[in-house]
Amino acid sequence: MTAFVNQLPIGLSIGAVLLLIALGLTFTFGQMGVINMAHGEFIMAGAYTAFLLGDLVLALPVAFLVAGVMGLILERAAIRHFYGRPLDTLLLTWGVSLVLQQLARDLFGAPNVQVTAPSWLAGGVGILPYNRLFIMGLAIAGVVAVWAYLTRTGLGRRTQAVVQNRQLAATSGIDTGRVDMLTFFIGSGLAGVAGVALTLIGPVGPALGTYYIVDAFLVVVAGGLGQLRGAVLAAIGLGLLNSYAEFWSDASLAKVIVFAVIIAFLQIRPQGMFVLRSRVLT
Amino acid sequence: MIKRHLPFAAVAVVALVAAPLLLEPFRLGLLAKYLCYAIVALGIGLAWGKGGMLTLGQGVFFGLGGYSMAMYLKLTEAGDGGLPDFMVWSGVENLPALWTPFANPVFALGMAVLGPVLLALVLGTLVFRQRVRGAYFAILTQALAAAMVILLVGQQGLTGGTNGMTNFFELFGQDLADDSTQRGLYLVVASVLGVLYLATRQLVNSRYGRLLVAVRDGEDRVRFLGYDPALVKTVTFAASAGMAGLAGALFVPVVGIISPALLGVVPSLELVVAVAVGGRHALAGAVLGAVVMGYAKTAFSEQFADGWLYLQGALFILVMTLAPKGIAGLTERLRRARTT
Amino acid sequence: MLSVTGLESGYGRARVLFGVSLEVGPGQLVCVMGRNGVGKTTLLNTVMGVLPATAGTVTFDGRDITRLKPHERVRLGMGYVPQGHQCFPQLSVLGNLLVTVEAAKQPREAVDEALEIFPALRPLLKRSAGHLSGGQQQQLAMARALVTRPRMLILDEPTEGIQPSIILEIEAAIERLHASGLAVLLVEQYLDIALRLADTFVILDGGHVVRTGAAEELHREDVQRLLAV
Amino acid sequence: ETATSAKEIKVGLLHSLSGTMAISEVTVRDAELLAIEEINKAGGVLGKQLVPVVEDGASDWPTFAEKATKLIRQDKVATVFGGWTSASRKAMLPVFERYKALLWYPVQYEGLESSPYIFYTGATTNQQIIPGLDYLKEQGKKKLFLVGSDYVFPRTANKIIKAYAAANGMEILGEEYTPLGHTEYSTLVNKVMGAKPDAVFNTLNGDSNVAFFKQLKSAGATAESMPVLSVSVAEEEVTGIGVDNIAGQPVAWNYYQTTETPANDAFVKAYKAKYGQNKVTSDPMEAGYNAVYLWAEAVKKAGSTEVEAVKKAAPGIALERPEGLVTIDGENQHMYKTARIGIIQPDGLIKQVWDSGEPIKPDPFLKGYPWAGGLAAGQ
Amino acid sequence: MLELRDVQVVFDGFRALDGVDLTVPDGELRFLIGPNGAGKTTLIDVITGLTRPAAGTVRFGGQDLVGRKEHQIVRLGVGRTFQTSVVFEELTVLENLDLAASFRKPLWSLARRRKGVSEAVEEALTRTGLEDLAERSAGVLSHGQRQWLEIGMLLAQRPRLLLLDEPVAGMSKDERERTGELLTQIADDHTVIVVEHDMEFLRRHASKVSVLHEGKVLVEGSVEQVSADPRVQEVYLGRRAGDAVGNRP
Ligand SMILES: Nc1ncnc2c1ncn2[C@@H]1O[C@H](COP(=O)(O)OP(=O)(O)OP(=O)(O)O)[C@@H](O)[C@H]1O
Ligand SMILES: Nc1ncnc2c1ncn2[C@@H]1O[C@H](COP(=O)(O)OP(=O)(O)OP(=O)(O)O)[C@@H](O)[C@H]1O
Ligand SMILES: NC(N)=O
Ligand SMILES: [Mg+2]
Ligand SMILES: [Mg+2]
Repeated sequence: MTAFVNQLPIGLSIGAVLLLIALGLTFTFGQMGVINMAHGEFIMAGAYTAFLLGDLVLALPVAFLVAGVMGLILERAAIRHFYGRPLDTLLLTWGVSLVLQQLARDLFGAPNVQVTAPSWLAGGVGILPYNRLFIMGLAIAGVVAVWAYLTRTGLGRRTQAVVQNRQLAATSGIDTGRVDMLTFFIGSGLAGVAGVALTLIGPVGPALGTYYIVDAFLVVVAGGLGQLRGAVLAAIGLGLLNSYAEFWSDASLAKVIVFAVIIAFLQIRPQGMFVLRSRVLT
Repeated sequence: MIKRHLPFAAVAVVALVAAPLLLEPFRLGLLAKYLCYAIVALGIGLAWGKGGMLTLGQGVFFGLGGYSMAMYLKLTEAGDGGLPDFMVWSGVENLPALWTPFANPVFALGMAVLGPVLLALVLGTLVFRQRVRGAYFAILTQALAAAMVILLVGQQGLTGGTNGMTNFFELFGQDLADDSTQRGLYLVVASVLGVLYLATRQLVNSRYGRLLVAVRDGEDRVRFLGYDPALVKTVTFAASAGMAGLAGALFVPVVGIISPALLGVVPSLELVVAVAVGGRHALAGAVLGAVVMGYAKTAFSEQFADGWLYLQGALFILVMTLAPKGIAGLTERLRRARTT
Repeated sequence: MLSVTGLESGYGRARVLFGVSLEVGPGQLVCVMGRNGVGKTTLLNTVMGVLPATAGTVTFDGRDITRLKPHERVRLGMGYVPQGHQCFPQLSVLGNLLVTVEAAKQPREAVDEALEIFPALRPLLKRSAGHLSGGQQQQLAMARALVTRPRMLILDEPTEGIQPSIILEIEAAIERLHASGLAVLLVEQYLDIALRLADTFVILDGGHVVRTGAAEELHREDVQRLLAV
Repeated sequence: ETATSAKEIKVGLLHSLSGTMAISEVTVRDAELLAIEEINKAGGVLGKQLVPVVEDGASDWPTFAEKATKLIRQDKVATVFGGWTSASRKAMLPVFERYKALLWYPVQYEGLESSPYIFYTGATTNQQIIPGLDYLKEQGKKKLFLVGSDYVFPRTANKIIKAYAAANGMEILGEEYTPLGHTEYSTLVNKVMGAKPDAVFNTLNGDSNVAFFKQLKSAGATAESMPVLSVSVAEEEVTGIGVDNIAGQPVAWNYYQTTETPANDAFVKAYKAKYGQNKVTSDPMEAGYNAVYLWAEAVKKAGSTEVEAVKKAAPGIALERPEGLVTIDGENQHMYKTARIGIIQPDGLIKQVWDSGEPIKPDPFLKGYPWAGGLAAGQ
Repeated sequence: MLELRDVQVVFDGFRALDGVDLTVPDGELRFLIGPNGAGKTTLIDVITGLTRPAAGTVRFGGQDLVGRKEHQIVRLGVGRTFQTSVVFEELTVLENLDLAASFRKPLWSLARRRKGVSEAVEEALTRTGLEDLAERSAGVLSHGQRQWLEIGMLLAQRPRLLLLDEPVAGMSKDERERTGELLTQIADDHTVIVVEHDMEFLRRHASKVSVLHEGKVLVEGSVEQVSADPRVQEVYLGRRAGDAVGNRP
C-alpha cells in the first residue's frame, strides 16, 4: 500500500523530468514551428558542461549559455533557411544530432562520465530524494520564466508574431532574424539546463540525448504543439500514467500503454490538450 | 512516350542484367538490401512527398512484413512439431497459436502485406479522421515505432526479443547460403521494385495523385470539393504500409535477420532521410535516395569505422541545405538550365 | 519622398515587374491602379523589401533602401498594409497593436491614436485577431500600420471586404492622414474612391507603367478604358 | 587475395563504436588492438604481422551480421574478434557457421550455446552467475529481487537464477526488466524497496546501470541495506556510475584490474601506457585481450591460420593470462576460468573478496547441476 | 429550398449568430449583406458544415444538414467559395477545376489518368475566362485570378446551391461586371447566395437582399427597400458619401 501511495510523488517527479526536457522543445516548436531533433544533444551538451565544471549550481547558467550558443549557431547556419518547412527541419536537425553525438564521443570518449552531485542534495523527504525535488523546482522555475517571457515581455510577443505570420511581422517592423536567433537561443538554453539536472539521475554519455528525445516529443504532442499549459499538464499526466502503469505492469509495457493512451487521447482532443484555433483555412 | 520511359528502361537493364554479372555476391547482397529499402522509400515518397504525411514509423510496417516472413522461414526449418531455436532457449514449450498459420507460405506472404495494410488502415482511420496531421502525425508514428520495438523486445518467447530472428537456412527449398539463391533473390527484389515503381508512378499521375497533392496542400479545402481527405490519406498511408511490408518480407531472406533494431525510430528516420536526400517530390528521387544513402552508410562505415557518423550526418546536412529538393531537384535544375 | 526607378522583380524565374518607375512626393497621395494580376501587389512588396528587386532602385528620403530589410524600412517611416487583411491570428487585437508599436519603437500613445481612427476595434481589443471577421481584420491591419507612426503609408486594397459605412470611414481616415502631411501610396480598385483621394495616378499593365499623371489630367473614361479587360 | 599473404595476416575486430553499446565495447576493441600490437612487436604469428581490420557494429545486431559477412567474404580475415551483447553474437552466429569462419567472443554470457565456429573467452554461467549466487547464499541472503535489461542474456540468466533459488531454498521476490537504454528507475526502485529483498541480482547492461544505481542511492539504499550483485558492471562502468553511488556493492567476474598476477601487472601497465594513465582495465577487456593471444597460440600450434586447423589445435591450449591460467576446453570451446567476487572500492577499483581457487571447467549447458535439468531442454 | 430556423452559434460565450431565420427558394439569387462581423461568413460556415450551430436547424432540399461532415454536404449539392481564396497552388488551373468536377466519381476510378477535359471543366474555363491560364500552376495567379478560379471550381462542381463569400472583393470594376453577369446566368438554374459589400454591384445584380446584423436577420427586401431602411443605413451603409466627406475636419 505504501508502495502504491509512493507512486504519486514518483509520478510527479517523472512528470517534472519530462517537463524539463520538453520545455525548450515546446518553446522552439511552439514559437518557431521548428521540430528540433538535436534538442537531445543540446541536453547532452548541458550535461557535459556540468561534468567539465564539476559544480552543479554554476553549471546551470553556463549550460544555458553553452547550449544556447550551440542553438544559435545551428539556427544561423542552417535552420533559418528552412522556416515554414517544419518537417524538413526535423530531418535536418536529426543529421545535426548524429554529428553532435559523434563529436561528443570523440571529445569525451564513448564511456559515460560521472558528475558528482553536491552533498546538500543527498538524502530526501519520504520517498522523494532531494535531487528529485531539485528537478521539480527547476521545472517550475523554467515554466514560470518561459510563461513570463512569452506573456509579459515585448520580446515574447514579437516571437509569437513572427511564428504566426513571418512576412507580416517583417513588414510590421519586427527584425525577424533577431527574434529567431533569440528564440532558438532560449529554447536550446533550456535544453542545456535540463541536461545539468539529468546528471543527477541518469548517465552522462554521448547517447544521453537519444534516451529522452522521444518522450519529450510525446509531451509536446499531447500538450498541443507549443502550448505551455498543455506541456505542463501533459508532462504531469504522462508522468503519473507512466508511474502507475509501470507499477502495475513493467517498464516495457508501461511505455506501450502510454503510447496507446496518447492515441486514445488524441481521439478526444485531436490537437492536443490545448489548441488555438484560427479561422484561416490551412 | 518512348522517351519518357527510356531512363527507366535503362536503369532496369543495368539493375537486372549488369549488376548480377558485375558485382561479387557480397556486394550484390548489399545492393539487394538497398533495393528493399528503396521499396519502402517508394512508399514514403508516395505518402510524404505526394501526400504530405511524414511517417516516421515506416519501420513498423517493414518489420511486420519481415517478421511474417521470418516466422514462415523459422517454421519450415523447425519442421512438423518442432520449435524455432529462440523459443527453445526462451523456455517456450508449445508453438504459440499465433504462429501456427505462418507455416503456410501463402498466409505468411499475405500477412506480410495485409498486416501492415490493416494496421495502417486502423491507425490512419483513427488519426486522420481526427485531423491529426503534420508534425503531430510525424511524432505519433515515431512513438509507434518506439512502442513497437519495446513490445517486440518484451515478448521474447513470441518474437525472439532484441535478438529478433536469424539463422535461416532455406527458402522454398533453396539454400539461402548459396550464391545463386542470393542472385535469384536479388532479381526478385529488383523486379518487385520496378513493378511497384511503375504502378506508383501511374497512380501519382492520375487524378488520384492530384487529389493527394491537393489534400497535402489544403486538406480543409478538399473537404469542400466533396472529398473525404481522411479516406484519401488513409488509403495512401495503407498503400505505403503495404509496400513497406512487402519490402520487409523480401529483406529477411536477403539479409538473413530481422530484429527490432531494424524497425525502430532510427532506421525509420534513416529511410525518410534517404527519401529527402533523393528528393521526395519525385518517386525516382525516393528510390535513388535509398540506394545512395544505403551505399553511403556502408562505404563510410567501412572506410571510417570510427567517425563515419560525421560523414553520414554531414552528407545529409549538406544535401538538405544546398539542395532542399534533393538529388532529383538538382537534376531537374540541370535539365531546366540546359533547355533555357 | 519615395522614388522608384526601373524596378524589376518577380517570383523565381517568372518576372512580373519590368522596369517600373514612380515618384511619391512628400505629402502626396499616389494611387496605383490596374487589372487583376498586373503586378500591383508585387510592386508594393518589392518597395517594402518583402520581395528582392532584381533590378532598379528604391529610395526613401533620398536614401537608397533597395537592399534594406523590411523592418528597417518600417523604422524609416514606411507603414505597410498588405493585401488580404492579414494579422497575427493568435495574438489579441491589442497584442497585434502592441507588438507592432514596440517593434517600431513608438510610444504606447500611438495605439490610442490608431484606435481613435478605428473605434470599431475598441470592443474587440481582447479578442483573438484570428477570430475576427474579414472586415474587422482589415481595420486592424490599418490600425497596425498607423501605430508605427509612419511618414508614408503603403496600402494594398484597404477597402476590400469592408462594409460601406466603414469604407467611408477608411476613406475619411486616409484623407485626414493625407491632409496631415502623410505621403500615401495606395492600391485601390474602387475608382470613385481613387478619384476622390489621389493626387497622382499610376496605371500598371503587364508589369509596365502604362500611364501616369496628376488626377486632374486623367479623365474618368480614360482610366476606365485603361482598366478594362 | 587471402588473409595470409606473404607478410601479413588480416584479423577482424567487430565491436560497437557507436550507439548505446559503444560505452562498453570501444575499450574491448582497444584491448584487442593492444594485444595485436604486442604480438606484432614480438615478431607476429608464423613470422607474419597481424593487420587489424576494424568495423563498427553500431549497437545494431543486423549490422553485426552484415559487417561479419564483409570481414569474412570481402576482407577474408583469418578470424574475427567481436561482439558484446548476446544479441550481437546470436546475429553473427549463422554468418560464421555459414561461411565456416571463426569468431572469438569476449564477454560473459548466458550459456546454453556452443557453436563450433565460436570461441567463448568470457565466462559462462557456471563461472560467474552461479558463483555469484553461491556467494549471496553464503552471506545469508535468502530473498532476491531480479533486475535486468530486456534481452536474452538477463532473461536466460534469471531463469537459471530462479532454478538455483528453487533448489537452494532461496526466494525470488520480484523479477523486472527494462528496455536497453532505459533511464527512469524511480518506479522500479520503489518496487524493489517495497519488496524488501535481502539482495538484488542485477543483470542490467549498458547505460541503464548508471541511472539505476544513481536513483537507488538517492532513494536511500546503501550497499549495507540493499546489496546489489552485478554481473555486467566492471571498472569501466563504475567510472560512469560514479563511485559514490556504487561503492561497497559486490560484483562477480573472472578478472579485476587489481587481480594479482604477473601477467596482469604487465597488462595494466601496457594498457595505461597506450591509452592513458587514468584508464582502467576490466574483465571483458581482458577477455578480448586474451582472445587474441589464445588464437595466436592456436595458429602457432596449427602452423596455419586455416580455420579447421586452428579449431583442431585449440583444445587444451593453456596460457598464463592476467586472470591466471586460462585453458581452452575441447568440448565446447569455452575457457576454464577462475570465478571471483569483488567489492567496489571508493577509489573505483574492485577488491576481490572471494575466488574459486582454481579455474572452473566451463559448463555452458549446466550439465553438472541437477537442478538445471529443464533449462537446456531441446539443446 | 434552403431553410434555416433559429440558428445560433456561440464562440467562447460570444454570440456570432443569434437566432437566424432564412428561407431561400430554389433558383433564387439572394444577396446577403451586413456589417463586418455580423455573422455572414459564420452563416455560410454553418450551412456548409464547417461550424456546428449550438441550436437551430438547417435544411436543404428536404435534408437536414446539421451534423453532417463537410464533404457529405458538398455531395448533397452545396458548394462554396471562401473569403480568402484557397486554391491548390501546385496544381494547374485545369487540374484544380478537374478535381472539383470529379468528386462524384468513386475513389478507385480516380486512379486512372485523366484523359481530355470534361464538359463541366470546359464550361468553367470559358465562363471564368481562364482558358489562357489553364496550364499554368495556380500558385502564380494573382489575387483576383484566384478569385476567378475559385468561382470556376465551384461551377465545375455543378452544385445545386452556391454560396459565394465576397466573390468580387479586390476585382476591378470591369471584372466585377463580368462576375455579376456570370452570377445572374448561374442563378437561372441554381440557388445562389452571395455575400457582398459592394453596393454598386448589388444595385446592378441583386433582386432580393437579406441584411444580417449582430447575428440576426435585420430586414429582407429589394435593394431599394433595404437601402432605404434607416436601420440599415445606420449600421451598414453609413450616411451619404457627400455627407461623410463634408464631415471631415
Ligand atoms: N507567389 C507567386 N509566385 C509566382 N507568381 C506570382 C506569385 N504571386 C503573383 N504572381 C504572379 O504575378 C502577377 C502579378 O501578381 P500581383 O499579385 O502583383 O497582382 P495584382 O496586380 O496585385 O493583382 P490583384 O489585383 O488581383 O491583387 C500575377 O499575374 C501572378 O501570376
Ligand atoms: N472561431 C471564432 N471564435 C470567436 N469568434 C468568432 C469566431 N468566428 C467568428 N467569430 C466572431 O463572430 C463574428 C461574426 O464573424 P463573421 O466572420 O461571420 O462576420 P462577417 O459577417 O462574415 O464579417 P465580414 O463582412 O467582415 O467578413 C465576428 O465578430 C467574429 O469576430
Ligand atoms: N552477454 C551479454 N552480457 O549480453
Ligand atoms: Mg494585389
Ligand atoms: Mg465574412
